[in-house]
Amino acid sequence: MTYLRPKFRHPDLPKNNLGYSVDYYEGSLSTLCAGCGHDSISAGIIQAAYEMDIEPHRLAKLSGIGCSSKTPAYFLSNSHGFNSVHGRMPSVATGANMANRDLIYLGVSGDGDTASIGMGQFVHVVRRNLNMVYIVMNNGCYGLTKGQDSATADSGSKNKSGNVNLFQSIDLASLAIELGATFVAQSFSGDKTQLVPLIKAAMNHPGFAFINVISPCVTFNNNPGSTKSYDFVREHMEATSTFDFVPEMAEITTSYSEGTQKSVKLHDGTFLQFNKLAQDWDPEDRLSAINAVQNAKVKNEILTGLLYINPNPVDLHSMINTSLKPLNSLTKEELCPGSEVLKSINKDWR
Amino acid sequence: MTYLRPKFRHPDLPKNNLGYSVDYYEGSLSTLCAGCGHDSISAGIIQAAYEMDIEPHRLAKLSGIGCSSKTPAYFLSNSHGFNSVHGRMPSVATGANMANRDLIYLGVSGDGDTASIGMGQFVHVVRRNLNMVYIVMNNGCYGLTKGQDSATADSGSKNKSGNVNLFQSIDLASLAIELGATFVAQSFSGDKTQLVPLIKAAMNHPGFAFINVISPCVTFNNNPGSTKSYDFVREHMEATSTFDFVPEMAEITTSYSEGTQKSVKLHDGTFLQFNKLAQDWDPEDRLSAINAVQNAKVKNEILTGLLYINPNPVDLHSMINTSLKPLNSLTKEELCPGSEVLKSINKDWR
Amino acid sequence: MSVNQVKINDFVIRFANVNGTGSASANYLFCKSIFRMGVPVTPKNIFPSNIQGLPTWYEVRVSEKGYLGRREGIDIMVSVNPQSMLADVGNVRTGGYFLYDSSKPLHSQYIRDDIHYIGIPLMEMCNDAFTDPRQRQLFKNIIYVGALSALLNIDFKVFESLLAEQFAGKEKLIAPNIKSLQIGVDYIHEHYKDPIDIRVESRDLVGDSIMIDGNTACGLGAVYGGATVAAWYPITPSTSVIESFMSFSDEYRINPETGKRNVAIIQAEDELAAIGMVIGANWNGARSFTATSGPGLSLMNEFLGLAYFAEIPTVLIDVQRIGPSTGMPTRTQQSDTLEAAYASHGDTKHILLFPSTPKECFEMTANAFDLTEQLQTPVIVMTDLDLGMNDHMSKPFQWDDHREYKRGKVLDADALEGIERFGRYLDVDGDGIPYRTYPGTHPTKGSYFTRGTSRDEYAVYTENGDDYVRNMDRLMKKWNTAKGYVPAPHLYQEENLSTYGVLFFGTSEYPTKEAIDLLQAEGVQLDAIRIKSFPFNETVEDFIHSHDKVFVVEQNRDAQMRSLLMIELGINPEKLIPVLNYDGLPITADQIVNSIKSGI
Amino acid sequence: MSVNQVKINDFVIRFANVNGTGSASANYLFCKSIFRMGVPVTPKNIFPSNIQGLPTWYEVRVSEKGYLGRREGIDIMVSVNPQSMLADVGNVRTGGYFLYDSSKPLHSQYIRDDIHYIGIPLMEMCNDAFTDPRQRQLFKNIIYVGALSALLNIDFKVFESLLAEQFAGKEKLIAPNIKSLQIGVDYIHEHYKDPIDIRVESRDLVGDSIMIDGNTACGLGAVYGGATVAAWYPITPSTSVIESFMSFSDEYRINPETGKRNVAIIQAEDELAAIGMVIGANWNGARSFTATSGPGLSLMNEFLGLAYFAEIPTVLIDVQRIGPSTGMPTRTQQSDTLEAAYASHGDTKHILLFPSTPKECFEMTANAFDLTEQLQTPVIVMTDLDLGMNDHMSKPFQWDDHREYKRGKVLDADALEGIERFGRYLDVDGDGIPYRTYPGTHPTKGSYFTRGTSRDEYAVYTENGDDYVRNMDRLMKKWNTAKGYVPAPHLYQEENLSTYGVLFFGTSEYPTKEAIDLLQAEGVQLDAIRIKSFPFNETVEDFIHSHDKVFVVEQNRDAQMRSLLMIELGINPEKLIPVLNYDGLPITADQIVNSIKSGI
Ligand SMILES: Cc1ncc(C[n+]2csc(CCOP(=O)(O)OP(=O)(O)O)c2C)c(N)n1
Ligand SMILES: Cc1ncc(C[n+]2csc(CCOP(=O)(O)OP(=O)(O)O)c2C)c(N)n1
Ligand code: SF4
Ligand code: SF4
Ligand SMILES: [Mg+2]
Ligand SMILES: [Mg+2]
Repeated sequence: MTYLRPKFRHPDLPKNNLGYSVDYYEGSLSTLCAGCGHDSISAGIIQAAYEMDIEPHRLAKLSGIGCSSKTPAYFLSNSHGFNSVHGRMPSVATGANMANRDLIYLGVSGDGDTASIGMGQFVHVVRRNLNMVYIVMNNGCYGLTKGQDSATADSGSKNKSGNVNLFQSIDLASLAIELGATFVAQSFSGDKTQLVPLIKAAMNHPGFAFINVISPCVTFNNNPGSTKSYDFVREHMEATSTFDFVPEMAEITTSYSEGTQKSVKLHDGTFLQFNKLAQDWDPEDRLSAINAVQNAKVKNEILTGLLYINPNPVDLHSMINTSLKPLNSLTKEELCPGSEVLKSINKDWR
Repeated sequence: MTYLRPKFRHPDLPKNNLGYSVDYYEGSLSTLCAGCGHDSISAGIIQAAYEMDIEPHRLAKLSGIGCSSKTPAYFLSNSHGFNSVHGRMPSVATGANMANRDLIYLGVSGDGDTASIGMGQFVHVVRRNLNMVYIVMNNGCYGLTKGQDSATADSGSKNKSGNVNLFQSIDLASLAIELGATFVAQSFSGDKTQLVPLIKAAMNHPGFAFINVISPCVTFNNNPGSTKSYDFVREHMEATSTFDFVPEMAEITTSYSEGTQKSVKLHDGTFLQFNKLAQDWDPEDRLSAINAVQNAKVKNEILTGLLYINPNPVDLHSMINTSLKPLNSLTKEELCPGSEVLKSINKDWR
Repeated sequence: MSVNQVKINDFVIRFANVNGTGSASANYLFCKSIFRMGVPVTPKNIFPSNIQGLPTWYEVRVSEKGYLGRREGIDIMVSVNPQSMLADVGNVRTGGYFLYDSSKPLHSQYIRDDIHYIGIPLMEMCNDAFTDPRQRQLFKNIIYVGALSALLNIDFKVFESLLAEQFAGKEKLIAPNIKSLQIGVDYIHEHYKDPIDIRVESRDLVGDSIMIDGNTACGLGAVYGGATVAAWYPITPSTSVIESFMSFSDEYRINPETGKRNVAIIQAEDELAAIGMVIGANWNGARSFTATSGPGLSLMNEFLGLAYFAEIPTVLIDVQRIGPSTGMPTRTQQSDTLEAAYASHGDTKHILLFPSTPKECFEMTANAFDLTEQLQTPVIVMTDLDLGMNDHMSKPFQWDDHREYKRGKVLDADALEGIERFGRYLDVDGDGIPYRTYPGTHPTKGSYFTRGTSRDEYAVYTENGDDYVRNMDRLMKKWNTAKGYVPAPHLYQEENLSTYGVLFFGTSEYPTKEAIDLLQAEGVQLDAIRIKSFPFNETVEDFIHSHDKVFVVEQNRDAQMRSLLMIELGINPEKLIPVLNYDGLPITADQIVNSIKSGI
Repeated sequence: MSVNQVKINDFVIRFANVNGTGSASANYLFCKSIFRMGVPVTPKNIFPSNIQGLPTWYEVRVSEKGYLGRREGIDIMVSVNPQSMLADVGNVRTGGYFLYDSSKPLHSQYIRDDIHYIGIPLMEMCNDAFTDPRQRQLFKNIIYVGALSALLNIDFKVFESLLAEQFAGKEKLIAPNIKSLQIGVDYIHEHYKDPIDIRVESRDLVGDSIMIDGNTACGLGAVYGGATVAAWYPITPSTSVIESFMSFSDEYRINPETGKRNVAIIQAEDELAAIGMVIGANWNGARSFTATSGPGLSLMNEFLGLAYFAEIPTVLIDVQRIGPSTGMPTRTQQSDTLEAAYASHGDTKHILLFPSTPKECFEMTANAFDLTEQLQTPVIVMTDLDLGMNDHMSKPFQWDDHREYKRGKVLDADALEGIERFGRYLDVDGDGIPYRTYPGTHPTKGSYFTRGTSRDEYAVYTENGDDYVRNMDRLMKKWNTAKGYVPAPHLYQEENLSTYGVLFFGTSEYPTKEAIDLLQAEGVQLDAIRIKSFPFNETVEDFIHSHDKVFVVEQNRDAQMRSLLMIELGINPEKLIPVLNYDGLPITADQIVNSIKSGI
């Protein structure tokens, strides 16, 4: 029930170079759970677009299916949006980009949407180095279908129903580097100070820019260890064997500076180890980036920030040498060989 | 038109411990092009099964669609085979394995079947560490559909129609390691001395064992640079713009010993650099294996042999703790709770 | 108000809540209490496709006559959601009741002069009674249940026993619930002296019936049917089928000695993988199934064609939701009928089963494994969100312990010994059903190569047109054989009483039966038949041929079942009058009555 | 043999080769030479699903009367494939000719006493003439073409001009071809004095006709239709549609100044991605299409449902092959009809076009882009392997330079300025077709959120049943509007001449027209109609209603077009008599005649 928020403009809000205040970049009211990490990321996108003086209508937002994939409705309401089918956003974005190379393409997906059903398309959009920003709102579970493990769930972690996940967890950032992505970053939904600049950098990158954002699902990551009263409620739900109570949570935020480490406490009392160490690797050197990521993995840390970048990527349009004039703007005169040519073609087939 | 080869047994052929001679492990007559690398790999599989004293009926062979995926018809005719649909062999193999953990599962696929349409299923069968051997007959193209580039085609290489491939090439072995495969090897179709032991090792591995075998497509890798007379034929075909002439080629074989390097000449006059250097990395250490592979990639070499192994993998059955008795052999008594239990269940729902 | 106007055990109550606020369990408590008083009830959960904060409704029909379908007209609205309050007020029938939280005064826009208002300071009382914010939200719901029990005369003891059962082992949870109920009761007794004209009275009308949802029943049916491999990908409204199979497996599929599991349940990466795993497992001799909904069914098309052509058993449970595309994931429809019947390219036909009750969900799921192995072709159980996710009153489930699993034509090692050359696709018995072997059966006999490409009787690849045609014709023969295997339709009369007939299936049964009574009351006699399976057998054919007009009730736009009847039975379309509803809510008796009347 | 028995320009010749041996180009040379002599010909390539070494056949029908369909009975068999020789000998009609390589003596098992044998030492002569083993294999084929030309009296000059054209710029290749032809000619003149009773004579019966395959025509049609984005995944028999689009784009879509391409052709990772890209590109205002065959169509089901429901233009060319599943990838069929018409779960209907000739492949592909943008729904061009991969005689293609692309209802910035609130799904014109906007059009107006979930007229998400129903009913209205847009059927008579009608489509046209003549000769008069599109318009309805019996000719097992006629037009099945062939070879006039006779 995404209804438009009354567009009341605060006259005194600061304006960007286009004369727009930040609320101009907002979308309709979110229908996600209170405190959902995804909403924080939407706010980051709004902030980045505002700071970058982006004309919203020159940006197209695309997504698959999931709570995360709903978010494009909650930012940039002056942009065209496409909430496609589950796991297939990359192909839709590829077609859209081919049709008009002049727009900015922002794809939003979830870990289920990307790492499970969408894995094939994800791998190949990376491979084609499509000029787009691809953000995964990664919560390690299927939020919209009520909390099953996704392929990025940490091995050994417990899900809502108390089952322990035994499978290898897919590290999307590391995978993207392996596949030759030209921009790979990682961050945390609650860390705006880091996230906003990364989104801006990604939008500036003239190739495939991937950001894996850890974004806690406040509703389906409630494992034992949380507050007494909350336990009470969970017991109540277990007993009634209905999952019908979703407490309102506050969004988890954090902020810590370059060169430090931080462990963030989640609603369920568990901790996430983030590492923003002063980069001891060369993000322009693929091998060194791979090593950094692999080493962090061994130490059970999540490396955040810009992991790898190829500053001069060759995007899909350049590879296939398409006209600089957007294909969707070409006229009959430019496209149709006409009747004379057809006559000669007919002749060849006599 | 896979017709059964007359099963004439040479009485004087040596027998294995089961009393079978090697031809007992053969299949029906191949319908692949003369000289196709895939046939060499089939021969390697036959040899390995023979040397390992495998009861053919205790092995199930599965594949997708493609020239490569046809090969299961050409070996082990006493094994059940399943030529499924394009790119979906991993899921069929997973179901089959769940049904009966006592058989050996040998999956055969192509680079198109695995790296394009099958990428999603490949990633996830690796993740689940299904106990199977997964061989990719990798020729960098779609043979059966007449030579289009596949996702493993080297960036910069020319295909049949003379187009240069511009996309990032997917390195399946390196990808498998990234995804946590527990056995990853690489070899060349013509190098039986290396291939057969690798297949045997893979069959012994109690988890997911992946072998990426470079297997030249002798028909669709005919780029300029080949013999004069052959050029003549190609020109002829170009002129008639029908691709209807497939010269009979001899299989490309090579053999070189541990600790050496070898460049193999293909039918089109181009060379492949194989590297069988005395291992300067620890195949039981994931990081060191990743580095070895990445370094080789930079040097444009193809590292062959056993790249990585986890000697004690936990396979899917162990993860989900299924009974040691194959599920397909359980009886009604073991499966059906019966009417008394049902009565009490009904009571709970009153 | 005079007593003779009092409606006893015959009303519709709707709860308007915000999802994620714990209302479902409270509303269920209300519904179950009436059921326990021996009065037939049908709850419908009308919920949004999100997790928290959107409007959600719970509608309970109470029917002395035992009508379990929906009907129009809401007698009591329990409104605790400001978002939807305006619409909710509007939906109360004239003379009905509007129960609301009077902690804050009711805004004038919600005032109608033709309905009764019952204000209860839920929040206020709850905040006084509890300190923890979460409990404050949670027990607000229990308080209005208490209030309703006082208004409607629900026996308080029933609550006590229900709570006692529910919280067995967690007794400390009982007290606050009782306390909350009591708060509601007391408030009504204090402030609403004279009773309202709707009341619940104890009866003995439910017998040994149970209350359960269809998905739980399907999951249990799979356990009893001997399924050992389940592969799935989460999708509303089918997810709980597998969740049910999981939890029953946790109880009944763990070997007490070894502690190991007699089942493998794999969460696949998508629906293509899920059905692929099911086909692989069945090919290898295990009973295997998956459950999905529309979008998943679409993705399974290619694999369903393989299973049809290579003749591999496959059980698929399609819990239908509103299409096309993502549609409305939390609303019901019967609109996958055509897609399921002819799924995949080329000439294909698939066996469909149409359960109407949780009991049939249980039985048809269990039977699906026999059918698919006997016929060596996919069997799709066509249920829907209404049947699958709502609780329904149902006869208790039964199981005959003497029943053996029918594994179909499978050759074991001994049988193979006796055979010269095994032909996987030979029509040995003339019924179109060939014999199969499991991998690993015999060292030298019975191995064959399964493929989606054309092959001869011996599973040898062929591009010969005659071989192909022979095989396709055998598949048609098998299709006709299937008519003798699938469940026959249910006829509601010994012999015809009318020249008009009504045909229906699945969740249209209850409202249609009620519609038949209503029409009869108006002097319109209808013969009735309920289809339980596709392909149709002669009974269906005869029924249609023996009536001038047959009304076909279904819950989709394009009258898809009507299309199947025309295609498969060659029925003249003029005879088949569509009766349709496709707004996402279960079809009502009133809708059926109206369109049948206009169709006569 | 006496001259009056001589058959002139009326015979069927079949070449039995091994694939990968260079026979196709030689056989084509033979076929084209007859075409150049002004005599109607139809070649059919019957090839295996592998690359090298399996049997492949090339059948050419020569017909003075201009019948372009297949007919039974092979007059001349050119047998150069030992693998299939036994069957090939058997397939020659009594009195026919068997031409073989006599380099080795013919084994007795190949000897029939009711046919003529013509032995030519192909290998021997070729080895004498050439040294390079590859040329030896290649030119063997050219030699038998030379021999045939002598036997049948084909004008040698025709070869010379054909080769001159073919090898323009590669003149050095001409000599060896001429030399090989001459070897064949000389051998016949030397060893076969008296002519055979089959002969080719120059005529003027082909006019300005061209010889081309349907897939090439589709590719060219996409270029003329203004397609700029093509996404595809290789699959036989559709691959050459894209290959054709590629090569024409190389010629006509490169900007001479910049050298940049006015087209983007993406080889996708699979069919799901291909159709996804097409939908994304069309959504963004480019004309985009893909081509596939059965298995790909099955995989595209989910996305087709999205395009139908979200109303996004989509062009799909389905080159049908034998199903189900992988079936026979190199054989033809019309068995995707039902799957394509109702692809995807939920209530969906898709526009289908049925070309019968390469000219229609060209036109219908070009028109498909207008239709899909005007109607904002997928348009599927239903061709098949026979039409797509075989050469056909066809009228030359035409293009009206004044023709403008019909882009449908798209609002530009100015138009948006004039609008208060843009409603993406508002039925402004009452035809069910809403207005759309391209991304990037206007800073503050016209943006909307495209989704597969239910939404109201303003593209705002809704779970309201009435909103959903309104939208679905509008889609039905649009469907009816479409009947006025899609190409009307072709009627073969001014007014009815018979109470019997025959209805057909696609590649059944030629054999059916021949069948009509044959039946007329036997005194059976038939009226004829050819369907060009789905949905059907009244003309189709009227034709059926105005006949007692209508024979429906189609190339599948389940009479799928007949099903569509029943479902969409409510036709009484008894009226529609199926005439079916599904063995993978194009249906023949004889088959049609026989089943119509038995149906009367
Ligand atoms: C084809 C298909 N299968 C399944 C679903 C059901 N479904 C909706 S969202 C979702 C998973 C979403 O997980 P994720 O992408 O991680 O998003 P999140 O809700 O966690 O943000 C699934 C399985 C669907 N919509 N379509
Ligand atoms: C769904 C589907 N799409 C496309 C095809 C056509 N097809 C058959 S094989 C093949 C590619 C095979 O390539 P690869 O796996 O590398 O095998 P190879 O022939 O090279 O050994 C394709 C695209 C198909 N059979 N099914
Ligand atoms: S369920 Fe989880 S992911 Fe979905 S909206 Fe709620 S918190 Fe966010
Ligand atoms: S086409 Fe290539 S891959 Fe296929 S059989 Fe021939 S050589 Fe092998
Ligand atoms: Mg998620
Ligand atoms: Mg390949």
